[in-house]
Parts: sequence; structure tokens; C-alpha cells
Amino acid sequence: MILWLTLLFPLASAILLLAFRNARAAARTALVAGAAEVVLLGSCAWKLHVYGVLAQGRYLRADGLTLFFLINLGLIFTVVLVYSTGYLRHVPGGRFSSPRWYYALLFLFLFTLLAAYLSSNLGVLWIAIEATTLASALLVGFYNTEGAVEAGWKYLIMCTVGIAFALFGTIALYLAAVRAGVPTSAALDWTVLMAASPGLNAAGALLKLAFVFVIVGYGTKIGFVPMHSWLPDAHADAPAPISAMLSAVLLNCAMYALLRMEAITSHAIGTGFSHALLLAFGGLSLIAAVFLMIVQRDLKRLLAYSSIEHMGIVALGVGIGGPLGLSGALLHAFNHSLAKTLLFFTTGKVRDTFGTLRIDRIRGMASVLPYTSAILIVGGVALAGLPPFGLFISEFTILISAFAGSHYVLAVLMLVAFSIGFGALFFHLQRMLSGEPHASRGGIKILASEAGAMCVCGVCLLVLGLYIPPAFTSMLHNAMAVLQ
Amino acid sequence: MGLVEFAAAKTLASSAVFLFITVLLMAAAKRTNRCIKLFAIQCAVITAQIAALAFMRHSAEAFAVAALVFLVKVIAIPYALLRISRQLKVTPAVVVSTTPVQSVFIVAGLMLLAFAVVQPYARAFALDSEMLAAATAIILTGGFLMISRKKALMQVIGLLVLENGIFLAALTTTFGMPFVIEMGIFFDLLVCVLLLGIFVFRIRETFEHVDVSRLRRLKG
Amino acid sequence: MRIALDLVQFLVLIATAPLLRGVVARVKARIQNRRGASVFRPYFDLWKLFRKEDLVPPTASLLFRLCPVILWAATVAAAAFIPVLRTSALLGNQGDIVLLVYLLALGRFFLMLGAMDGGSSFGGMGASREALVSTLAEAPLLLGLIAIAIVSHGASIATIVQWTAARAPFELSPAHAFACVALVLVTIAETGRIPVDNPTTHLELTMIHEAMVLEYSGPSLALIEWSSAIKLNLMLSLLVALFVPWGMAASDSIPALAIAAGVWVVKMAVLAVALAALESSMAKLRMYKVPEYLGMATAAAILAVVFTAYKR
Amino acid sequence: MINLSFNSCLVLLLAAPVVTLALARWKNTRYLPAFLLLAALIASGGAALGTLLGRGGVSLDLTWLAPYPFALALDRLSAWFLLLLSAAGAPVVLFSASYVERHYKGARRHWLWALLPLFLLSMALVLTAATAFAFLFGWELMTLFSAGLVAIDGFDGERRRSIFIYLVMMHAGAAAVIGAFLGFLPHAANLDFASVRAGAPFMTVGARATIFLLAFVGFGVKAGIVPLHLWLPKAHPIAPSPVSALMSGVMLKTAVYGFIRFAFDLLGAGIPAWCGYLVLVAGAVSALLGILYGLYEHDLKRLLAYSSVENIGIVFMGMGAAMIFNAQGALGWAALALMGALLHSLNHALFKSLLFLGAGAITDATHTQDLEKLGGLLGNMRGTGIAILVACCSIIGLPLFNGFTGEWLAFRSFLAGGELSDVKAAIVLPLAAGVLALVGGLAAACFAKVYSVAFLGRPRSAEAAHAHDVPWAMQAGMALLAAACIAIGVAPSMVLGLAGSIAQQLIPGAVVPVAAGTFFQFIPWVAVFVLAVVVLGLLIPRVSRITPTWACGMPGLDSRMQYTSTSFSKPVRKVFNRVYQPQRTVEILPANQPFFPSSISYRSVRTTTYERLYRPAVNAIINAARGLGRAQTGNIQVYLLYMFLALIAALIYMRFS
Repeated sequence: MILWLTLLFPLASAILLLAFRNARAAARTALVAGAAEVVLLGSCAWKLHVYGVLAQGRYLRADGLTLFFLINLGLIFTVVLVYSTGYLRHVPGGRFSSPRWYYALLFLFLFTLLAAYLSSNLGVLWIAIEATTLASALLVGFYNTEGAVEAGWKYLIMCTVGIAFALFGTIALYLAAVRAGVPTSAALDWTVLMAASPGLNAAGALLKLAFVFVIVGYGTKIGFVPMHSWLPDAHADAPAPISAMLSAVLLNCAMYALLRMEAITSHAIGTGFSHALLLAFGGLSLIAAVFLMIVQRDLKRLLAYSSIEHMGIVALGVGIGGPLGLSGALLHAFNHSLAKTLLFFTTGKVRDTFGTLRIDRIRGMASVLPYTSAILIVGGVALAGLPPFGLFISEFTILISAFAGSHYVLAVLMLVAFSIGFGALFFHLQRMLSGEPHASRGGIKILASEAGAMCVCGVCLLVLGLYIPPAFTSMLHNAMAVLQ
Repeated sequence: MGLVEFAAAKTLASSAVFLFITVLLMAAAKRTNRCIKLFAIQCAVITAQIAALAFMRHSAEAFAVAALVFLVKVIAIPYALLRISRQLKVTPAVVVSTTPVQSVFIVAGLMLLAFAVVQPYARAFALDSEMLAAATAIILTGGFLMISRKKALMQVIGLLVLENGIFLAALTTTFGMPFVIEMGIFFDLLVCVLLLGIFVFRIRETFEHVDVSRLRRLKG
Repeated sequence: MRIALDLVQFLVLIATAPLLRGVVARVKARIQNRRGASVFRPYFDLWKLFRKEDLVPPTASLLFRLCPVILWAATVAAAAFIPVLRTSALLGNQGDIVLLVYLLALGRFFLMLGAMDGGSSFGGMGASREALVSTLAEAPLLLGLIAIAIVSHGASIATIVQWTAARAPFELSPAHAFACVALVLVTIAETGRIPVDNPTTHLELTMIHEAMVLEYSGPSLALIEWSSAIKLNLMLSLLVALFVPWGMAASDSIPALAIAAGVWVVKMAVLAVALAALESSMAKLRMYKVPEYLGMATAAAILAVVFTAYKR
Repeated sequence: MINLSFNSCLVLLLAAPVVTLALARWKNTRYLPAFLLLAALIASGGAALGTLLGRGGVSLDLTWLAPYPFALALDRLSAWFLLLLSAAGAPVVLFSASYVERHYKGARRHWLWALLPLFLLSMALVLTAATAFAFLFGWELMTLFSAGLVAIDGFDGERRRSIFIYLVMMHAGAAAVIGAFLGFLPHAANLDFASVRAGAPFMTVGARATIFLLAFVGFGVKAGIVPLHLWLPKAHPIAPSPVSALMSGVMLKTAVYGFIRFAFDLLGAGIPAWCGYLVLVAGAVSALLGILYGLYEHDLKRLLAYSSVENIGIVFMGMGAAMIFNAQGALGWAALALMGALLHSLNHALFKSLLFLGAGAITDATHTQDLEKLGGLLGNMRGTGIAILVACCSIIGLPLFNGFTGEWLAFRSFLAGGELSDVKAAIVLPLAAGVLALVGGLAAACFAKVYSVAFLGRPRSAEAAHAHDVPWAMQAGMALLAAACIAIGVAPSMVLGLAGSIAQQLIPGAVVPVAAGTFFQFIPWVAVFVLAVVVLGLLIPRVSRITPTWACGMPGLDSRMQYTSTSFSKPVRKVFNRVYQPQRTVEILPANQPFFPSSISYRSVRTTTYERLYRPAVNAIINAARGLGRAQTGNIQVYLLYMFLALIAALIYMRFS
């Protein structure tokens, strides 16, 4: 019951929110609805914590892995919602571009994400992931500017094509399952498939085909190079909180789907094939992204490429495998979402102050926006994988797993890429921070809601870098246990 | 053997050929509207095929699916697309990167490729290789249309064709997915087309053209 | 008793330093067909300077007066390392070659500071040139000494001398030959003799050592002059001790010491004559030829080290 | 007791920034951070000394706190470097108490006082880490906090570029260090030092050599080994002087520590012999080039930075010699060479901190650190002048000052190398002594220049003429360091014993040759002797009179006729022209009167820069980035093509897997 409630509440809220034409009323309602949803998510998480697995009907199911990603989703959604109330002070009106549409679509987006996480069926999972694209496309094009429209179009087309591939992969898996004797009604049920996976070995060729299509398909959504091209466009031209949602939640959600598929594939035909593909795509993403970060001219595009880089790292962690690699990957996905949210929040302030996100037009940020600059530096340091922030721990874990697994070439590649990525990130950050501001603009005051949202991210990052609470560790272990 | 059964068997046997023809014609088509109509025909063929299969296997669910396909793909989507195309008030030409002759040859090549690719699978899983090849060819052609056609609407059509191919593949290999999932997929497709329509209009409003190859502000 | 003997030979080395200068000057004069001043003339000069007043430039700091004293002290301390009559020395039993070289460097460093403190351009000129010469001389000096030290299995000067003295005169290795060449060349450079520097020049533009002491007068100048005399004496004595130690007193008996003293005087006289002859027959090198000259010394020193490895 | 003082040091260092920022509003707490830091450093110094004297060590397991094994331990090696940190850090903090007060206001002051303890803490963490995780944690933080401190004086133009280069090079170096640590992984599951140590013997020689090379490069970047030193002369001069002092004096030593930890402790004795030669030659090259570049400079702090390159080179020469001896089985001499490296590290920390503090004092008094604008400071800044004189004597390695002790150990071991049976070693090691002698000579020229141009002669600018000495706290900081320099220089036996115990711990079975002990006990006698002679010299009766300086009989000698820093180094520069390849510009005004000009300006710029070495790699990266950027054409059709190609590539892989 709680699962249904958690899932459907955002949908209901979305519909409800459309009724509010007044921006402030919409914001308040959204906050209330968000709070209620957080409570629901919390109770859901608590039940999961107690029972381990929750299942509802044929299509809803939540386990340890779900819990891990649900916590991530809940956290990011909360800060994004809080940040949005301040951020949306002056949005242009327009069709689908008013606060009520914003909140409604945000809750719709949440609904689709929840559907993806809570579905027990890989077909439903596919539908939900496709729905996330649809729900977020209008948010990406929210500003209705040239860039936003172009980005929205590319986002929609590319992700739909990618998702179509994933559908083909899902169908192939279904075929393999049916051939292996799984009843058709349950042939896409993840638990059933996991249980039956040893028997799927006979249809190995089909499983491989399925995984190839799924990794290319969901990989498009995750932002693997070379299917990543929509990602920088969409991130750059979406409103800042939506960029945060895309980068921190949507990518993780697609990664979650891939993880589920990967678990079945590797259980059935061994880890070799799927891990090789993950390593290839992850390595390619990591390398290409750090190089592309060097030539970026737009702050948000820079951050978007950094997301590709980090998703590459996550993929590498999964691909290296083993408890260490997997835990590192999950931890990294979590940490990355926090750091990226923090940084995207700062871009909102930067755009408000300088009127642009072009790096070469932003000068003297440290003097104009001291606090935002400090947060930007903290976020940059965190993103670069330096202590005392969480990404250091997760990158270190993945590196350890690489060395321990004797993936020396990969490890060297990662170390080199980290250095280049660090250089690229800080090359741009330092240029923005220093110098004389072009126009004498006054810094814009940070609202309490914005400061609070950013603080939560920062503190979480710091805590995960210094001291991982035992509860979090056990959650991580439960998540891993699901996949192994 | 009754007439209906005979018709169903014939449909199943010959639909692949029809599909190949629609694909080739799409590649050669010079106008958007013709493409939309060809798409509708393609979907109609698929509908017939589902219906035939449903009849052969006596599956009520499959009939429902056939009806759904007919409603959504043969009627609703082409109608919407035609409407959009009319309302956009832009030149009807498809604006291609390749000449029609080249397109036809490329699509023919893709078909050959499709046959080559599916052959081992078809043999291994005892499937109808012709249908599977048709599905693959449609997927590939859909991709090709998306890559080579510059108009936004044509990309939508390419996407739909591609999706058709996947649907067909699912149909021939597994006799369709569970009904709920099938429904979800259709729903997604519909919303997707709706959204794409919105964006096509937005592109027209913002850029005063619908040439996606000129949407190159965001790069690097 | 031993300490007393070492003290005596140390005092001898310090006391005879001006005499050596006088002898060299006298021989040089004779070679140049002049009569020359008395060989004791340097003593009179020192005595005169010690009684004169000390002229201090207005800009000079407290270091200006301290520097000559430190130079003197360092040089005197270095002199205590050199075996003259016996195969040991006051500080030479434990004091090794590195300390010796660096004590000389200590004195030189403060001399440079003193020169710069005058505030004129000549002091700077002398100091910067001295910096070049001493920089380039340090490596061959130390390498030459190290080569000998390696051959004789010890770093302290007394050990080296004792080892060499225990050999027959022609038993020495090629390392010794090369080291000897290197050290002779370096000695000439370090003590500021022709062809590196001309101690008797009166042209400021060619001076090295003399330019540095241009501002000094009275007791300060006396200490500096004495120091440079001691340095010449100790370097020549060092050459003697390292390469021709034979004749040094093996026991502490009076006759042995007397013989040793006689032999030492003869050796030093020969060196003084050779130095004078050399100075009379050569022209001073141009400033920027000095690095080449010291380069030769360095090459010889490196060869000496290489031979220690190959010939044992 | 040792545990208590060590823990209290950590707690104080952690508390200091919090207290600073919390009490930022109250004016009368402005000296509180300095007090806290002093207390912390004294506590850590006590803990280090206690450990070195064998009163037990510290071992603090914080694994419950961190996701990976995180333990701190204080063995003798760590304690030595922690002692170094305290000994150099405490005077620097004392100096800062007044310096920061005079130069920084408001937020920047608070940030400085907040970052300084964190910087010290991160260094302490590096030095006492007993697990790879703790080490790397501290290592990365050290870079961050130091970069923050460097940036406190401003973040514009060239400074920004310098800080960026610093950060990037540090990050790349850290990547190498991480690689070096994790390279142990298959044989040391836990990555704490004990298990690494135990696992190392089971590794292949190739693996160990690779780890060694990674460590060498990683620590070489931090230490500033040529040509990895690029960042050093950029970052050190632009930091606030106390921070420069800590960076040059202490932070570089953390790299030395790390290298010793790897080469002598973790990797054990099984490193191939060529590694030693590599280290020795790299050290020699660094020492020589470092001091040559230093000689060229007339910006005081940049000169000091290059001199750090030189001294680190000497330290690496000592370590290289130790490794060669170790490979030859001459354990005693290996220990001696290692002791030389350790002692020189300590000494360099003391005198280089002092020199940087002196540079700070000079900047404080004259608002410039350009040597060409100084002169005659000894008259007005007696305390600073004397302290810096001591530092100059020490850095040159003059006997009776501390610099001599470390260099002597190096010389002595090089000399002993001549007696090795291996011909290669027997030639290379003594020749290294030659290099060291040349370096010593150049250093003497360099610091004679520094001292005489800054403190002696006539002032070259009005600021220099009207300089006043700095407040007592700054002078006291410098005096403490100067006293330490002299104390170690005159009575080195006490520290020699401590260094010897470390060397014996690191090189099991080594018997330190008695030569060192007897020689160091002999040095006080030399000191007494020299001092006695000096006193004798001072007792000579003399009558002084002040007269104008000799100016060839012409009136009007002024400060512009003095030798400048540039002219002083001219002879040496001319000889080493090849190293500098200078680009000279002479400007004579007015141009039509070449023999009676009204002004001549002369500039000489060194054109040998190491950025050229990095240029191809950087260009390759940028070109690759541009190429990839061009592939992002913006055309969605191309993007779709990429997707299909990726799918096809994956399918092909599937076909052949």
C-alpha cells in the first residue's frame, strides 16, 4: 500500500498543482506536497529497512538497491524543490513555462522516476524510463529560448531513439526468458529472471544481444560517450534546478536500470561480456569527457561533461566488479549527485548575477559573489575527487578495486583522466573567480532557501567524505547484496 | 481451410514483402505527406499481421493490440502528423542529405545487411527469418531516415518507423509482450509524438524553419 | 707533549707565512733582474699596518670590521690542519679535507661580504670575480683531495699523510699524479697568484683579491694580508704533505724534528722558487679564460677519481 | 605522555580554525590562534622528541571514523619529520603572530588563521600516517590548504596562473603517489604500512621498480626535482612569507619523508640498483640547476625558491647514495648517507624558513622583495640582518653552521663510495662529491650576493634607506631559528644520534661508521678554536676613523655605482651561459649619443624554461580536446549517426567475443 501511495501521490500532486495559477500559491502547495512525499518516502524507506523487501501486486517491488536510490532521489528532490521556490522568483510566463507547469512537471518527473525505481518488471521499468524523458523534456525546454528549444528537441529525439534500442534489448531478454521456459506473464519480472538466470545460459547469444542493445539504449540516457550528445545541451539550457535533477537523479535512474539488466546478464552468462562493455563505455566516457571539459565555454556545459565523466567512473566501478568496485560505483553515483546538485545550484546564482554562463564573460566572481564562489570552490574540490569530500572515498574505492583486480591499464587511465579532469575543471573555475568583473553588477543575495539547499548538499558530501554512518554502510551493503 | 484462415496465412506470408516495399518507397519519397501516408500503410500492414496472428492463435489480447495499433498508428498518429504538417505552413519537400536514388540504394543495402545479421539468430531460434529481417530493415531504415532527413517532422517519422521495426521484431519473435506493457509502450509512444509535435511548433516559432540540421547553436 | 709539538708546528706555519711571501717576491725580483726588497719586508709591512688607524667608509656596517677577523680566524684554523714537521697536526688528526676546504670557504665568504660592505664598485667587482673563481675552484680542490683520500683509505689529513709517508717515493698511483696536477692548479687560483690573479697589480680593473680589500686599511688590512700569506703557506705545505711527505719526523725526537724542519724548508724553498719562476714567465689570464684554466684542473681531478676506481 | 601530547596537538590544530572563525568578531582574541598553534606545535615537538629518544611511540587508530583503515603512528622516521615540522613551524607561527596582524585585515586574516592550522594538520597527518588512506587523505588536503594560503594574497593574472599550475602539478603528482600505494594492493590487502611492508618482498622486481618510479615521480613533483619543479618557483614566491617558509621549509620535506618511506621502508631492500643512480643523478641535476637558476634571480623569494630546488637536490643525492650503498651491501655507509639526507632536511627546514621569514621582514620594512632596490639594511635592521647572516652561512654549508653537518655526511659517504668494489659506484659517488662541491661554491656566490646586496653597502632606494626593524615577535621567530642553526652547527652530535637511530631502523643491520661520531664530537673543538682566534683578532687594538669611500679621487659616489645583484652574478652567469641562454636587451638613451648617454637600461631574461618540456604534452591534450570538440558538431543527425555507430561497434564486439 505504501508503495502505491508513494508512487501515485506525486502524480496526484502534479495534477493538483496545475490548478494553481498564482505562482506563490503553487510554490507553497509544491512545498507541502513535497514534504508529504518526503514523509511517504521516509516511511517507505523505514519499512524497507525493517522488512528488506516490499512488494505490491505484480508490478511494484522495492528492495535494498531501490532503497539506496530512493534515498538519493528523496534527498536531491527535496533540495531541488526547496531551491526552486527561490529560483523561480522571476520566470517568464508562457505555455508550459509558468511556475505551476514547472511544479506540476517536476512532480510528474518525480512520479516517473519513482515508477522506474519501484517497478519490479523490466518492461514497466522501460516504460517509466521513457516517461522520465517525456516528463522532463518540457522542463528542459522551459525557458523557451532558442537554446532551450534546440536542447529539448535533441534531448527528446536522442533519448527516444536510445530508449527504443533499450526496448529492443528488453524484448530480446523477454524472448530469451520465454525460450528458457519462464512463463510469459513473469518473463520480465526481475526477481523471477534473477532466479531463473542460471537457466538462461542456454540463450546466451540472445542475452548478449539484449545487453548490447540495453547498454546502448540506457547508456544514451546515462550519457555514455558516444551517445552522450544530448546531455550537455539539455543540462546547459534547462533551469538550474532541473539541470541538477537531470544530472543527479535522471542519470542515476538510468544507471539503476542498467544495473538491473547487468545483474541478470552477468548471472546468466558470467561477468566477462557485460563487464567488458561497461569498461569500454565507461572508459570512453571518462576520457572523452575530461578532454571535452577543456574546450567548454559554458559553465553548465562544463558541469554536464563532468557528469559524463563521473558516470563513466561509475560504469568503470561496475565493470571492474567485485564488492569493492560495485560499492565504489554506488557510492560514487550517490556522491556525484550531491556534488553536481551543489554546483548546478551555484550556476543559478551566477546566471542571475552575470546574466550569462559563458565562462569568458564571467570575471571577478570571487569579489562579486563571495559566498557563491566559496560554494563553487567547495563543489569543484568535491567534484575533483579531493578529500575531505565523499567523491574522494568513492574514487579511491574504485581505484582500489582496479588495482586489486590487476586492471593496471585501466587504473593508469583513470589516474591520468582524473588529473586532466581536475585541470580542466579548475582551469575554468579559476578564470571565472579571478579578475575584474566586466560590469559593475552587485552580487545577488542568497536566499535562505537556496543557502539551505546548498548547505545540505555540502554537509552530506563532507559527512560522506569523513565518516560514513553505519546505517549508510549497511544500506550500501544491502543494495550490493541485491545485485550479487 | 476457411477463407479467413487462408487470408490470414497469406497475410502472414506476404506482409514482409509489403513492408519492404513501404520502406523503399519511404526512402524514395520526396514529400513529407507521402512519407506520413506510407507510414500509415506500413502500420496498416502490421495491424493486418497482428490480426492474422491473433486469429491463428485465437488470442483475444492480440486482437486488442491490433485494434490499438490500428487506432494509434494508422489513424491517430498519421492524422496528427498530417495536421501538424499542414499547420506548419512550410515547404512540403523532405529536404534530404542524400538524393532519392542514393537513399534507395542505401536502404536496399540496409535490407541486405538485415538479412545477413538475422540469419544466424533466425536459424538458432527457429524464427521466420524473412519477418525478422523485415523488422531489422525497418529499424535500420528508421535510423537512416533520422540521420539523412533534415526536417523535424521527418525525424519524427524516422523515429516512428524505427519504433515500428522494434515492435515488429517483438511481434515476430515473442508474439507480443504482456498486455500491460504493450499498453504502456503505446501510451509512451503517443505522448512522445505529442511532445515532439509541441517541439516542432516551438522550433518553427523560435527559428522560423524546421530544419534540424540548422539547429547547431549548441555544440562543442 | 704531542699537543705542544703540534702547536709549535702550527705556530711555525703561521709565523713563516709572511716570510714565504717575501721569499717569493725576492726570487721574482731576482728573476726579473731587480734587487728586490728584503725577504722580511712583509713582516715590516704588517707591523706598520697594525699600528695605523682603521679607516671605515661611512656606509659600512658592523660587519665591515668583523669580516677580516673572521677571515683571519678561519685561515688560522685551517692552518692548524696541516702537518708540517710531524705526520699529524693540531686539528688535522680528526679534521678532514671537507672541513679544511669549507673553513677556507668560510673565510672567503666573509671577505666577500666585507668587500661589498664598502659601498664602492671596486669591492663588488672583486667580490663577484672572487665568487666565480672560488666557485669553480672548489670542485677540483675537493675532488683532488678526495681522490687521494680514497687511495689512502682515510678522510682526515693526518691519515692521508701517514699513509703516503709509509710508501716508497715512487709507489704512488696515477691518481696521485692527476690529483697533484689538479691541486697545483687550484692552489695557484685559490691563493690569487698569476695567471689567475696578480697580487701586485695596481690596476683596479684587473684586480680580484686586491679589489676586494681596496677599502681596508690599518689592522684590518694587516689581518687580511696576513691571512692571504698564511693561505699560501698552508696550501703549499699541504701540497708538500700530500705528495712529498717523506722526511717528516717519524718519531718525536729532537733530531728527527730538526731534520724534518730542514727538509720542509728545502721543499718550501723549491716551491717558492718554482712559483716565482712561473709568475715571472707567464702573463695573467683574461678573466673569462680562468674558467677554462679551472676546467683543466677539474678534468685532472676527475681523472684522478676515475683512476682510483680502476687502479687499486 | 607522548600519546597525550600528540593527541592534544591534533585536537588543538583542529580546534584552532573553529575558534578563530568563531571568535572572529572579538578584537582582543587576535593573538589566540597563534597561541593555540604554538601550543600545538610544542606538543607535537614534544611527542616527536619523546619518540626519537626511545620513550615509546604513538599509535592512534581512527579506523572507526573513516571508511578505510585510518591510523596514525609515530615511529622514529615520522618523529624526525614531525620534529622538523615543530621546529620550523613554531618560530614561523611566532613570526606570523605579528606579521599577519600587520599585513592582513578582516576576512583575509581570519581565513589565514583558519587555514594555517589546517595546513599544519594536514602535514602532520602525512608525516604520521600509518595507512595509505590516511597518507593520501593528508597529502591531498595539504595541497588544497596550501593552495588556499597561497591564494590569500590575491588571485589575479600571473598569480592565478601560478596557483593553477601548482594545483594541476600537485594533482598529477598525487595521482602518481596514489598509483604507487595502490600498486602494492595484490600483496597487501589492507594498505596499512605494516601489511605493505610485509607484502613487498613477495612482489616481482618489475613491480617494485614500477612502484618506485611512481613514488619517485609523485614525490619528485612535490619536492621540486628538476624538471618537475616547474610549480615551485611560481607558487612559493607569491605566498605570504610565513606560508612560503612553511611550504619551502616543511612541505617539501613531506615529499622527502614520503620518498624515504617508500624507498627504504615499504619497498624494503629489493629495489634494483639503477634506481639509486637515478635518484642520485636527478638530485645532482636539481642541485646544480636549482642554484644556477637561483643565482640568476634578483627577486628574493623566487631566488629562495630555486635554492629550495637545490637543497632538495642535495637531499636526494644523499638518498640516492644511500640506495646505491644499500644495493652494494655497504649498509653502514648507506646509513650514513641517509643520515646526511635526514639531517640536511632538518637543516634546510630551519634555515630556509628563516630565510623566507627574513624575506617577509624585508618586505615588511621596505615593501619590496626586489634585491635591486635594497641595500644597507643591516644598519637599520640589525636583528633581522644578523639572523639572515646566520641563515646564509648555514645554507652555504659553512662549518660551525648547521648546513655543514648534513653536507659533510653526504661528502663523507660519497668519499667512502670510492672504496666500493663496484667500479661504477666507485666512480659515480666521488664525482657526486665534485658536483656537491660545485653546488656549494655556487651557493656561496648566490648567498654572498643575497646578503651583501640586501644588507650591506648603500641603500638602493628610499624605502631601503628608511627601513625600520620589525616588531619583536617577528625578530624572536627569526632569532629562534638562527639559534637552532648555530646550535646544530656547533654541536651536531646530539642530532646525529637521533638520525643514526632512524637510519638503523630503516636499514636493518647497519652499523653507523664511527667516523661520523668522532668527527661530530670534534666540531665543537673547532668552534672553540675559531672563536678563540676571533676573540684574539677582536682584541687587537685599533683606532677607527670614518672616511669617504675611495672613488678614484672623484666626488659623488652614490648607490647607483654599487655592484647590483645582476652585476654581481654576471661572471658566473657568463660562464654558465649555456644553462641560461639569456636574452639581453640594452637600451641606451638618447640613442644618438652612445658614448654620453643619459640613461642605459639593461635587462637579461633567462630563456631556458621548463614549460617547453611540458608544452608538447599540453598541446597534445588541447589538440585532442579541440578535435573532440569539433566532433560535437551540434548537428543532431551526426549525433544519431554516432549512436548507430556505437551500436554497430558493440554488435561487432558481441559477434567476436
